[in-house]
Amino acid sequence: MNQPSDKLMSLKDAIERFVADRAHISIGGFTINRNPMAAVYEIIRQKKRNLHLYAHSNGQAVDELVGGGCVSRLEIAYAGSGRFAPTCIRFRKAVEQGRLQVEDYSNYQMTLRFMAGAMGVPFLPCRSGLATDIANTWGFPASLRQSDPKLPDHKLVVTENPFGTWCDTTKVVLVPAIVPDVTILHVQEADSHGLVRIEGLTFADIEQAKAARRLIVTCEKLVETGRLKQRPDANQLPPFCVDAVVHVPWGAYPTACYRHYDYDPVFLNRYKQEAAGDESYRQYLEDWIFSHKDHKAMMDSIDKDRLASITADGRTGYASGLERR
Amino acid sequence: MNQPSDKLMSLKDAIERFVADRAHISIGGFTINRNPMAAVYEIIRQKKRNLHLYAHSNGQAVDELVGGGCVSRLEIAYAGSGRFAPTCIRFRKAVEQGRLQVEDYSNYQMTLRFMAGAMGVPFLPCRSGLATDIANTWGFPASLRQSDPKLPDHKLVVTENPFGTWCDTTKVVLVPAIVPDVTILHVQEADSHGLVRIEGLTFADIEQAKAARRLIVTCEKLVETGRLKQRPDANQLPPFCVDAVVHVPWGAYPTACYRHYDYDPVFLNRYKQEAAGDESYRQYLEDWIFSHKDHKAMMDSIDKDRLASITADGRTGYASGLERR
Amino acid sequence: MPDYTLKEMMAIAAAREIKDGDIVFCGTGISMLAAMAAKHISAPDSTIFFETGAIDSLLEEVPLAVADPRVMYYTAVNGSLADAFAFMQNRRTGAHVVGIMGAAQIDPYGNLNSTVIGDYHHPRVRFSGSGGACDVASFVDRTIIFMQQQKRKFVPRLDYLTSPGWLGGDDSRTAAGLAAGGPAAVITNMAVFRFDDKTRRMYLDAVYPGIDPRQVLDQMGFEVDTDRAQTFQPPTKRELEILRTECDPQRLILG
Amino acid sequence: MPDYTLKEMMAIAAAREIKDGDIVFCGTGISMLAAMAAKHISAPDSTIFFETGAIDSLLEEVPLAVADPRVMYYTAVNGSLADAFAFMQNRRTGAHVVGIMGAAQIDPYGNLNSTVIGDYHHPRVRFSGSGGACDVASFVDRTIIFMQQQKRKFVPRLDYLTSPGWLGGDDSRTAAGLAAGGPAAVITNMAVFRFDDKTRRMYLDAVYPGIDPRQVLDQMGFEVDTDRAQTFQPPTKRELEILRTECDPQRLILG
Repeated sequence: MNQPSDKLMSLKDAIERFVADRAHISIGGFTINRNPMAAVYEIIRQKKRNLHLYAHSNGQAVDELVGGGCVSRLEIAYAGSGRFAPTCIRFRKAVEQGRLQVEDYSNYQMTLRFMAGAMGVPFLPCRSGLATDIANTWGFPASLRQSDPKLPDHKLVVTENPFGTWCDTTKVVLVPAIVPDVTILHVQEADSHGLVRIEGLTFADIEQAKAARRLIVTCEKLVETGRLKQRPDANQLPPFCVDAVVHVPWGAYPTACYRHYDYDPVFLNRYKQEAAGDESYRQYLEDWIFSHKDHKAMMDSIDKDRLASITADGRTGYASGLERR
Repeated sequence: MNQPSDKLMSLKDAIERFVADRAHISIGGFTINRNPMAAVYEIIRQKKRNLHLYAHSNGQAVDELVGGGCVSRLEIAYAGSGRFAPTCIRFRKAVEQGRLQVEDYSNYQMTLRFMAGAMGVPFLPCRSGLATDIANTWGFPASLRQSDPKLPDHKLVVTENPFGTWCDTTKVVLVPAIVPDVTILHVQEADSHGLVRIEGLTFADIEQAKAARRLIVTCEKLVETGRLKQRPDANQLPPFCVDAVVHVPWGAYPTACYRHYDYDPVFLNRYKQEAAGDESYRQYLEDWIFSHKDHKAMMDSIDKDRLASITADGRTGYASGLERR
Repeated sequence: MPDYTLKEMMAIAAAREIKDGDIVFCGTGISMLAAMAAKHISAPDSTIFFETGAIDSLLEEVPLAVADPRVMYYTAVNGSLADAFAFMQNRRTGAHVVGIMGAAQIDPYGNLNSTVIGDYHHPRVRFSGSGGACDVASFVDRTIIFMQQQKRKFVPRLDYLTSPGWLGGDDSRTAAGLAAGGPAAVITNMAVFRFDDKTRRMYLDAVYPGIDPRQVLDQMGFEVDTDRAQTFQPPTKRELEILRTECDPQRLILG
Repeated sequence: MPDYTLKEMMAIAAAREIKDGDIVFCGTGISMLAAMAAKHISAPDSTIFFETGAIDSLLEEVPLAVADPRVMYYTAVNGSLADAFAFMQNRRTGAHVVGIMGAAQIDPYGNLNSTVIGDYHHPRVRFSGSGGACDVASFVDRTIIFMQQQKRKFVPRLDYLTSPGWLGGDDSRTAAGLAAGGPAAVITNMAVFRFDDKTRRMYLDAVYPGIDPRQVLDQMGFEVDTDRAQTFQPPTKRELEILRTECDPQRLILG
């Protein structure tokens, strides 16, 4: 949390400053929508290592961070990119090869965990997962939980309802709060002080943002404070939540950014093939990420017609009629 | 909860159908803003009795329901109307005369209680109220709690953090969910299916709405479904939450309705005087509520210039420069 | 009898389970098509809703993920995950929700695995994980499950229980503290299964035209009662037309 | 020395407690004026915020309640009660919040009563109740309290503890599980009090010009240390001008 002064910085600076090796980070978006991809690519480019990653349902960002070798522990509900990768490809390989420690929760549980962090309470209750392996089987060894002060001692706690059978409920699952060192979001609009506007579904971005010790916001458009304050009902995060504002057009590419651009089916289909083999993936990392110095250079390397084809139309907010096979 | 068919009805019908004597009801708004006053007046007019009322910070609606003799039990955080009545007047009299049972919570606790109801969990945790009389002193006798299945057995439960000291928290206050029989809101816009748009602050209206078994929405403007769906980010409640939609222009008067009208300082100042004496209050009830058959008749009785003076200007959403002494 | 693909049959079978007024929790793919078809065919007042928070989306084009921007256009409300799951956990709204889901493994009581094959700590195959599946399965009173009819998918014991069905049968589900209802139907590429009202064990309810119950059993790792099996009523011309022209004209999901 | 009213003095005294970068939780009346004055005078990067969910309101006109539509105009975010209180309970944002509040009674440790005078079940006087006062007092690390200097308001023992201050002093507040910080200053129409760093008991920090510490003690129901009392620096011309012309030109609160 910072003062409401000017927080504009480059993405390189923001990642250098707020994302350390071994940091606990959380990323916004959902499967193929509004993933903070520019930030993800910069993290890979800066070769951050042993990150502890939190997400609910995330696809492209999780897979690239895992594939880029940045992540050693992952707490997640769902790793997939819709029809393009029902299970994230590099994630799957890493788990099957024992290179990634995973703790599984459900989507609502992860959402509640971020919400607990945002609310400043150690846990929130739900009825999800009773009698399942999500409740009964722990991914992280108990020894890890006990030795790491950044992890709660329990994956979750199943307990009796202290109010008897109030609300026809006998048992509840208490899920522990997440307090990430840093959360990274990509949003449609922000101003230099950190006032944030997200359009369309907010997923769990707001909860993830408020739960974190630090918040990096990359934005599609950098706008005047005055303009956002004319319609405060449409804004979600006040400046005092935000530490860094980075202006990154196409910052969610190849995932979608509602009202700006669609996901890129050409990229995602090709990624699926390239991620399938270790050698082709190494080549992908080199060609797409390491050989470009920043997101602008990455985007400049893409055919303009392709970007035009995924540009959102004003009526629907996505690219109507886009060929998506 | 109803099917998403047409839910339009008259206020008289909605109150007759959904508000029974002894019902547990919750009302939206906050002190002098967006109180569902038309519905409150109709409840008084229909002489509903022994209502169990839930509110967080409410002013005019609570005071009139109490003054109208409709309420026997009240769970609340704050009963006041800002500068017009730092403590609600008829409420204060009723409590001091032992005619109203009150259970005190804090605003956040009441908010969390509605949120728990909305989420379908029996309680939510917070750190508010530890070591206070809000935690230690109960308003409702334990016998009442045990005999009434509509009340939880405990006002609240203070407990150890089951996750040790996770989030630097040792103790939490668990507050029980509220599931009102009916919640009543006044909103800016709705359609006949029950799609709802609130402008400006939503207070705890959304939580109160989702917590309830039944929901009555009175709206300033009744609009086409198509129009609201053009800007879904601005809508809050889907049709499947709503049971009755009632079109009532000036439905929050004499409290404010952002972007439509301000509170009426003339009314509120006069109310303060009239509410001060039992006889003058009886006269007020007769003249203002019982002698008018509905809200339209009430509003027709008010000087047009006065209504013009509190009409919101398009720039600010309130009546700029209004004489408010 | 019109020609149809198995995918079309499955979509229509699920669509028929949706009643007017239902709130339909959709996943991606065929479950979304089923919900769209139901809304166009027999349940116009049903509400399609996604765990991402989109409620009553128009779905002018088929979304390829529940976070596809196509779910955000012309909706009643664009909310959040927190909102969406709360609607299901809330007993009043949850009672109207029908959840449509799939999985990698199913057991005789409709419990589902969408997490791993093999040992959790050293999995042979890792899948996406629960997503919202465990949540919807825990909260709502009626779920419909899509499965491929394969022996390795219909298993006597799951490798990992991701989403609770009827647990061990009888009243074990409510005893565990879960919603009273549970799995209502399993729709595969060969048949439709339901669960006994008392024991809660799966039984064969209907086989698709031309399929013998024995063929279905051959593709299962456990026995089920086939005595109640009837022949499934194939998609009507109207159902197919709506599915093809209104729901997936690009055949992105129907293939 | 310019002329000023006691209300003006109190507003400026509170405004001086607000540091640049603070998030200021405001009630109605004079506390709102203090926050507005601070923002105009010395803390331009402070954020005025209301429990109703309005953050960084422009306040072109003085609101008469925290739900006044005037708090909704030209804000950064129009949220909800749930949002507002979570910002305070959240330890990272909460650490920057300074809460300004009032009460009917205060005790030597800054605990407050805004609920009843007399027995809770048969009160002699009933007040509005906590509102958000108990919440802000529980959550945030610094609160400023406005009081009228009257013997019946400064009491050795509250009739009802609505909002926790330093509880019984020493480390009793943290031992109870509350936020580490607590009441920082009590501002009355005669004086400013603070709390001892160790014992957490109230002491007289400053008296307004022309007031003798003894006069203050006469208006209190308990003894406080007066040894540290200085004379309060009265409002400057600039402070008064801003307060009068920028904050409350209609004198709705200043009277």
